[in-house]
Amino acid sequence: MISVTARYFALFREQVGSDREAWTIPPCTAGELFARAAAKYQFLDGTARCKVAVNDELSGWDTPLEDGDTVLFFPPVAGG
Amino acid sequence: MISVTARYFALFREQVGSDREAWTIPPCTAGELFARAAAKYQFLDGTARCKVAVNDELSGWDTPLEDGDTVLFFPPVAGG
Amino acid sequence: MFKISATPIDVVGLREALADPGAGACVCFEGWVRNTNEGAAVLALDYEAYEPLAVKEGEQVLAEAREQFELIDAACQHRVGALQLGDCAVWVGVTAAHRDAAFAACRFIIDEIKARLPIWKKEHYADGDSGWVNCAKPGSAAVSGSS
Amino acid sequence: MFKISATPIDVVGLREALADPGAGACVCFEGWVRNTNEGAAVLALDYEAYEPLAVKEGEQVLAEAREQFELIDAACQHRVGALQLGDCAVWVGVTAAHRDAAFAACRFIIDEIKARLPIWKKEHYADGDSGWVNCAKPGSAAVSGSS
Repeated sequence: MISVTARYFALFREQVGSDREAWTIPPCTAGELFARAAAKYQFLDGTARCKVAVNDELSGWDTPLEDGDTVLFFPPVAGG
Repeated sequence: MISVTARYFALFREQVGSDREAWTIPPCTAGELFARAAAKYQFLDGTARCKVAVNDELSGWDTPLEDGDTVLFFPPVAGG
Repeated sequence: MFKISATPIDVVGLREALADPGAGACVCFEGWVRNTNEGAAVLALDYEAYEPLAVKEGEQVLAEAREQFELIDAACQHRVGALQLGDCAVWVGVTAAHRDAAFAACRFIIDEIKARLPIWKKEHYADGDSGWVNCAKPGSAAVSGSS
Repeated sequence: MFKISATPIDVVGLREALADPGAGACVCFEGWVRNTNEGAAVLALDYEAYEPLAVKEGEQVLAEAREQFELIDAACQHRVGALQLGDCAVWVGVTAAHRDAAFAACRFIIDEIKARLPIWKKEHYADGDSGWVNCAKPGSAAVSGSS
């Protein structure tokens, strides 16, 4: 098992009701953790429209998570 | 014969040494008057690069001049 | 230089800072909060950013613009927080010797800023509803678009 | 609105006058006097306009822009007289609901202004020479270009 911190922004934060959450899970990718969170909180936008950063680096959904990582889940952006 | 006033701008004004000139000439087009002025003052830019206005209206070089017209000769422009 | 600002963007000061004797063209873009989006009357907006990555990615966009176009300078600021109608949400300023590069780079920068930076916009509508732009809305099938 | 100005262009005031609750995008272009042209060091410029026709043609360009693009507003001022390095020679400001139209119209306007208005620019060079941009130079085979 690994322990990681998920951080939620904007709509995701509102749906979760918190801006961060500790997960203890079997080793998995960023995308697999996102799928767990999406199921738990009924996120509607999928990985095609969302982005992920691992430890403040924009990353691919297939990035393997390591113990202690912080994973940022970004819903579809709308700057400008 | 017709009497018209030619007005010169920018480089043309400098070459002529005046910003206007009275011409008394046989009936002709704006382009024909320009050719006379160009020959007299050695204008180097031709009608393809210059513009003409007759009585404050941008006009074609083939516009026939009438007695009393004011003809504005514009060297190549460079606004902006 | 890219900056996230929690206070009104100083568009006058930012433009003045672009002055350069070699610059023949200056193109500035501003995104303003407008009173409608996708047909809905908008009263106000909240902008949220994840600043560490927004700044890193914003600087990266400016660096790419300097690489791709013959620029003298390029800068951008993006506002966060509660904005009212007419407020400037984002400012982009570019200088170059010639206007081709200035226009192209300014357009490139705002397009990339909008597409890539972790910044989100929540609209508050006249009918009391609200929604995050570009996000599928919980309890609805609709996806709101952006301009 | 198009204007020929013998005094410095008030770019701050002109931009503020564009404010509109329906505008989501504002694009401004400024042409500045820069220190080189076609490889020659430039010290200063004189701009000359035939104002009656420059204003008429300038208003026509703005009208064409409003017709061709979905704009909220468009304005332009062009400076005349003796200008120093860094001075703003021309300002174009455009507002629209969306940025596509604002960028395209701003570019259209400055291109047409430069090509069509009876305005001339005399450059004063560091070597003491001077010349009218775009005009064949008496006593020389060279034709100077513009940016």
